[in-house]
Amino acid sequence: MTSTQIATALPRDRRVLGVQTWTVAAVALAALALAYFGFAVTSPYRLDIAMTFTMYSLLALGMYVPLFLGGNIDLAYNAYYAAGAYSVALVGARTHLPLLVAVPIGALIAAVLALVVGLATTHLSGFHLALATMLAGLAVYRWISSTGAEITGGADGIGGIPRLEVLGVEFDRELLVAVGFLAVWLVALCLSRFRRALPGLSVRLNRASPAAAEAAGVPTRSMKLMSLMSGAAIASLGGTFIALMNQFILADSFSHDIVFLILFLPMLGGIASPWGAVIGAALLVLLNEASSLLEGPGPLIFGGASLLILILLPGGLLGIAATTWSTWARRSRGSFDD
Amino acid sequence: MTELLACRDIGKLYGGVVALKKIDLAVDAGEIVGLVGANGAGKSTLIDIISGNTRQSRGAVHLRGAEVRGGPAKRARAGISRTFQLPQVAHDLSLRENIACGLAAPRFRSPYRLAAEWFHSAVHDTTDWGLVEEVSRSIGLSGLERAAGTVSFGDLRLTEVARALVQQPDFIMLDEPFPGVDDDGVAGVLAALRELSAQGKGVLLVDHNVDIVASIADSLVLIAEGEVAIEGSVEDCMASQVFRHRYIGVA
Amino acid sequence: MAIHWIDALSAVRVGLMYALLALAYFLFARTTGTINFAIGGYAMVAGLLYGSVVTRVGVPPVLALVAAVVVATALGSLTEALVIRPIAARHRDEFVVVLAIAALLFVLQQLAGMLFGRRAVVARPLTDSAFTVAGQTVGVHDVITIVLSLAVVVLVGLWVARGRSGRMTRAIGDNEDAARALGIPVQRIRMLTASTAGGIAGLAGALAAPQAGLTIQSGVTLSIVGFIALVIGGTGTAYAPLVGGIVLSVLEAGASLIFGSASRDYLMLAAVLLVFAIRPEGLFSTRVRTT
Amino acid sequence: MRSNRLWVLVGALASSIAVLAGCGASPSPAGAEGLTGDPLVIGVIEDTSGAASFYSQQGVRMIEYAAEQVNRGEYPAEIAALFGTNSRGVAGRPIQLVTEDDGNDPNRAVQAARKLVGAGAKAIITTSSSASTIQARVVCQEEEIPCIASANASADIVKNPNADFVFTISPNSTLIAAVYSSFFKAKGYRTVAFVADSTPSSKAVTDAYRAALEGAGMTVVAQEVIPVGSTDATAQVSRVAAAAPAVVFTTCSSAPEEGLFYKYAGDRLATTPKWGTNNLTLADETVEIAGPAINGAKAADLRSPDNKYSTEVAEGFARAQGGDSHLAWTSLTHWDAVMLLKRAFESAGTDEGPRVVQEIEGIRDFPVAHGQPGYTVSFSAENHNGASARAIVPVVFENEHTVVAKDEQMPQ
Repeated sequence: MTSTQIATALPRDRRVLGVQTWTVAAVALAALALAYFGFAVTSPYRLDIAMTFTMYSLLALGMYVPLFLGGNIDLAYNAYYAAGAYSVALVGARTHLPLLVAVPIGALIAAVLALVVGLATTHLSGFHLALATMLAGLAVYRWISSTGAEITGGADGIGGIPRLEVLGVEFDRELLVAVGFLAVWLVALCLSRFRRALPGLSVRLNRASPAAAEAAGVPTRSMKLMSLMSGAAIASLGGTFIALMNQFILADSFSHDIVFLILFLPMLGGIASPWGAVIGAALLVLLNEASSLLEGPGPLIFGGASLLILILLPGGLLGIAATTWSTWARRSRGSFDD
Repeated sequence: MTELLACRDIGKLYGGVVALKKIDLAVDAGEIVGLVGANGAGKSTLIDIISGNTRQSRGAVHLRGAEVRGGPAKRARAGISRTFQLPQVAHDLSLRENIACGLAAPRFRSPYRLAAEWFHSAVHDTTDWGLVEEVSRSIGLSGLERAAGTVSFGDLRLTEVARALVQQPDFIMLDEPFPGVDDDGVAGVLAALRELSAQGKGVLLVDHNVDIVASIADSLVLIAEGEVAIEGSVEDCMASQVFRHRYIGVA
Repeated sequence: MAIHWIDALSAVRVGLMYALLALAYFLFARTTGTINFAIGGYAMVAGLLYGSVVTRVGVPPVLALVAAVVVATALGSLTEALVIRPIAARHRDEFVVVLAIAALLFVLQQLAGMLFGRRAVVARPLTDSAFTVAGQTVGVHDVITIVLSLAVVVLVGLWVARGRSGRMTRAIGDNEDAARALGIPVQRIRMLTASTAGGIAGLAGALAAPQAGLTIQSGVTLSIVGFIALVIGGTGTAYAPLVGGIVLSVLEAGASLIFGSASRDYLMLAAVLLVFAIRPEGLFSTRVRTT
Repeated sequence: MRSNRLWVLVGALASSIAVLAGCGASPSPAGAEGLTGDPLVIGVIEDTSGAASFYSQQGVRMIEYAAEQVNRGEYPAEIAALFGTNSRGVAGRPIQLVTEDDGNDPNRAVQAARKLVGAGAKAIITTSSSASTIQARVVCQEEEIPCIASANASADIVKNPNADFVFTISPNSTLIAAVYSSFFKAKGYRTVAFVADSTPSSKAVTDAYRAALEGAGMTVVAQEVIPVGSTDATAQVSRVAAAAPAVVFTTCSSAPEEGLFYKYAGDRLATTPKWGTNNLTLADETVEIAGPAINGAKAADLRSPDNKYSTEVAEGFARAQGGDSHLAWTSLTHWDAVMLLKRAFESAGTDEGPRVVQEIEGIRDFPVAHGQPGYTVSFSAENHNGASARAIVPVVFENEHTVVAKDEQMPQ
């Protein structure tokens, strides 16, 4: 299963019962999310796991446009994640501003960080870009954990973040998870639309052939910056939600370990669609629920599965589903035709 | 007729090697110019220089009398479009999607427009799929749902031509668009070029098939050893012994 | 501040470790065109293996060193055969290879965690003996490390420049199809360089193991420093990694002496961005390889 | 071909799940034969893979040992006097432990704590790092159950917000720093050089000590950082040597890096007094890396060979484990945590968290297995850290092992 075959397996106007496939998928996923939410509220622990799923999903969705559409390997995502979380923490614990303003502030800071990273790495791609951005992520972590510890609280963290309150409604843990799910659903939906419209197509052409994209009138430099910045802003939401949920954050959570983890989520789910990132995050959480994945052999299996999928089935789970679907559709159509 | 595009005293060095010595060339509005020459004569280099994909070592390119500067994207937005000798498409996109990328030139006029389209597209698809459909049909390209990685070489060429056409250019350069393309496709492309010409656009056509080029071009330019060897109307050139010898003899 | 000669000696020792890692990158990239970010992973596995079998099983250190290098050699060739070759056969996108190698590094890390535990493994040196020069204790292990590393760098340099198969690596790196047409056994040479690269990384890891408590996280750290040394040195000649490694180590030690090590991460980033900005091809190069 | 690939993947996943299924069975209460009451579930947060694993793993084994001793009703004399010799379980109920791993990741610490609560835990003992406890205590606050961070030294753990249900037993860094300040002052040290590693917690510890020592009038002439994963600390030693401090103070969190410093400090800082925090004596790695160069280094340990209670617990633990050479002081404080919980649950007569917390706050002069001989801890509603300076035992490395530094009189 190559990415080419996926493109054929998921044409843009395939219809099921007269409704576009993506609409069916979006509605089905919304139903799934609702079911999962119903399950999550049954215990505080499950609610935490649901929030972790939200955070992983948003980080992985943030990577989707720059990395999986554009091929720009930005590994400074721990910095964007931190931008969202620390905005909430600092606005909530150190100022009297309404906490809601922390959301755009976090997204803005993340986008500006991404802009700086993007400008500093203008001429880099591939492994060199990966190295430079990874070092940028390490530098930001160093700043959070030591140089800027007076602002960020370092290892002691920042506590006492109040609950978000909008128009008199207090966002308790359940409501935050519900809003988080909604955010994931909306972002994935928007990204899957973006992917098939002109800007998304331009990003993808640029990955295949920068010369062709330039010649077609795509301002590739601005576009790379745009994709890095919007990806960073989406990822910052992951940090926003975690900080709002836990009401406490500290430096140790923002090391580059998390970048490696979320890098694998879209691979597992399938990189042909942003929903793949969400499916990957769901899979991680599901395995976590079934066993203590993150202990013992869990990470090994997780990494090994990602590697195997990359080597053997680069379409990921979505790719497998798409192949099965198109094979089945072809067969059933064939039998009707006969 | 008014001069649309002009190359003045263009020279290009690769390292120490001379690729183009001195090229002067002009295309008028509504004119179709055939550019011919042996392999390695510098035809593609000249196209790269005009489109901005390569920087010339000397000389200047003028569009509507003003010197063209900046990268290919800026020139594309100014109205120059092109195809590549080796088709440059994204293999994981369908033909339709590849062609649609040409809409970038008229749409992303400024960083502000790019940003606006960027966010708008996440909510509402404003891509002009109708135009993509129409242009493709006009050059006889069908089966637009197919992924670019699965189609024939000829269809890839047509995809590139269609992408160049949806850019709605004032000046279009086709770099060997015909090898591998069937007769219907060739006829379709030629018709599209005539249509452009009728609208007062300029065309620079490079191909090895001198008969096809001669059948449509208003004038021919032969470059050899990095210089314009012969230029003139199609009739004059085809009548010229030197031309026949150098071009048909070598190619 | 006066620079003590022991500072210089340490800088050379650390620089040679960086150089070995960079050399491993260099060899791997030469024929496969891939920056193998799992190089540090091989070094980490080799170091943990060396430390574990010496300390826990009681295997003689020299034997353990050989075993570590053999395992790392195998890892290098397996990477080429099972990861890079199948992916490169299907994808033209460099970024898929980058992702696969990131996943490989993660897998190596977790595998090492399962095999050797997640705590730091402290290895015994090849020999405990030491001698005193001008009041400073110098371990014999350090001297062996320096001599062995230099020998490997020189031998590999000679092989690439003079050796029959060594020169073939150049041909493959320049133009694979042409090399194939000339009858060069491309796959075999690739395998040879990939496994040699693995072995060199393994040597670097095993020799460094007694200097620090290696953990499974060390893989990423070693990958990063080796890559930076490669970036600084460039890929022009087989000796470029040596220069890159020493330059990085001297810069690092110098910066630590002047500014303190707290600023290390910032300086690394600045150094890399600076090199990319002004000499993207590294100090030594025959061709530009940035994009 | 494609279906072959699919099968390889399915096979790999199936075998992984089989491996996973083999893990994670929960043990029944040890030593509880004959105890009829409902088990009292105590949750333990451990770190099997992160930076805290080197003391967390032994800590968990000690908690298991302590729970087993409680279930059997077998205690050293010091505690038997309090409970009675055959006081089995907690008011006759066996202690049952449930354990969750947080990998020393603060985000996972919250989930681990919630999972423990979900498994019925009525109290939580944390054995992971301070950062992890600081995050996990939020759950204890929400669920209103007592949480004992018996090994953590951060002073922030018992600071509000979210500190109503959390207790620490060992001296925190503020207390130890205060002891050091007057101690160094008495010894006439005017200048100090700090050596830390690049972890956030080391930075936090260093800042705490630095503030205390500067407050006592000392001048910090150098503050060096050894990046985690370093293979060399020559430059740091050079800078410290050039600054010529009266005393060197190592405030690392990561053991190998601390060892690396002592290894290279052996020659050039041979005559400078070197002190470490109570982290220095925790892990074998420090000594393994430093080798003989560690000899002469001093530290504030919490374990005294002269303390009979300590020795008895240590020997009992070693017997149960089949001989564990090096008992970290953190393991002793975990033993104390279990005893403290038994005491509080018994006197509360209920599982209700707020009542149990009230009982802990009422505990005075409770004998503990760590500290100097006869050392006790006392809590109150205002003071959730029961420690006092008498917990601190100055030790010195001789022949690569610690012995009590008899000539060092630290303020009490």
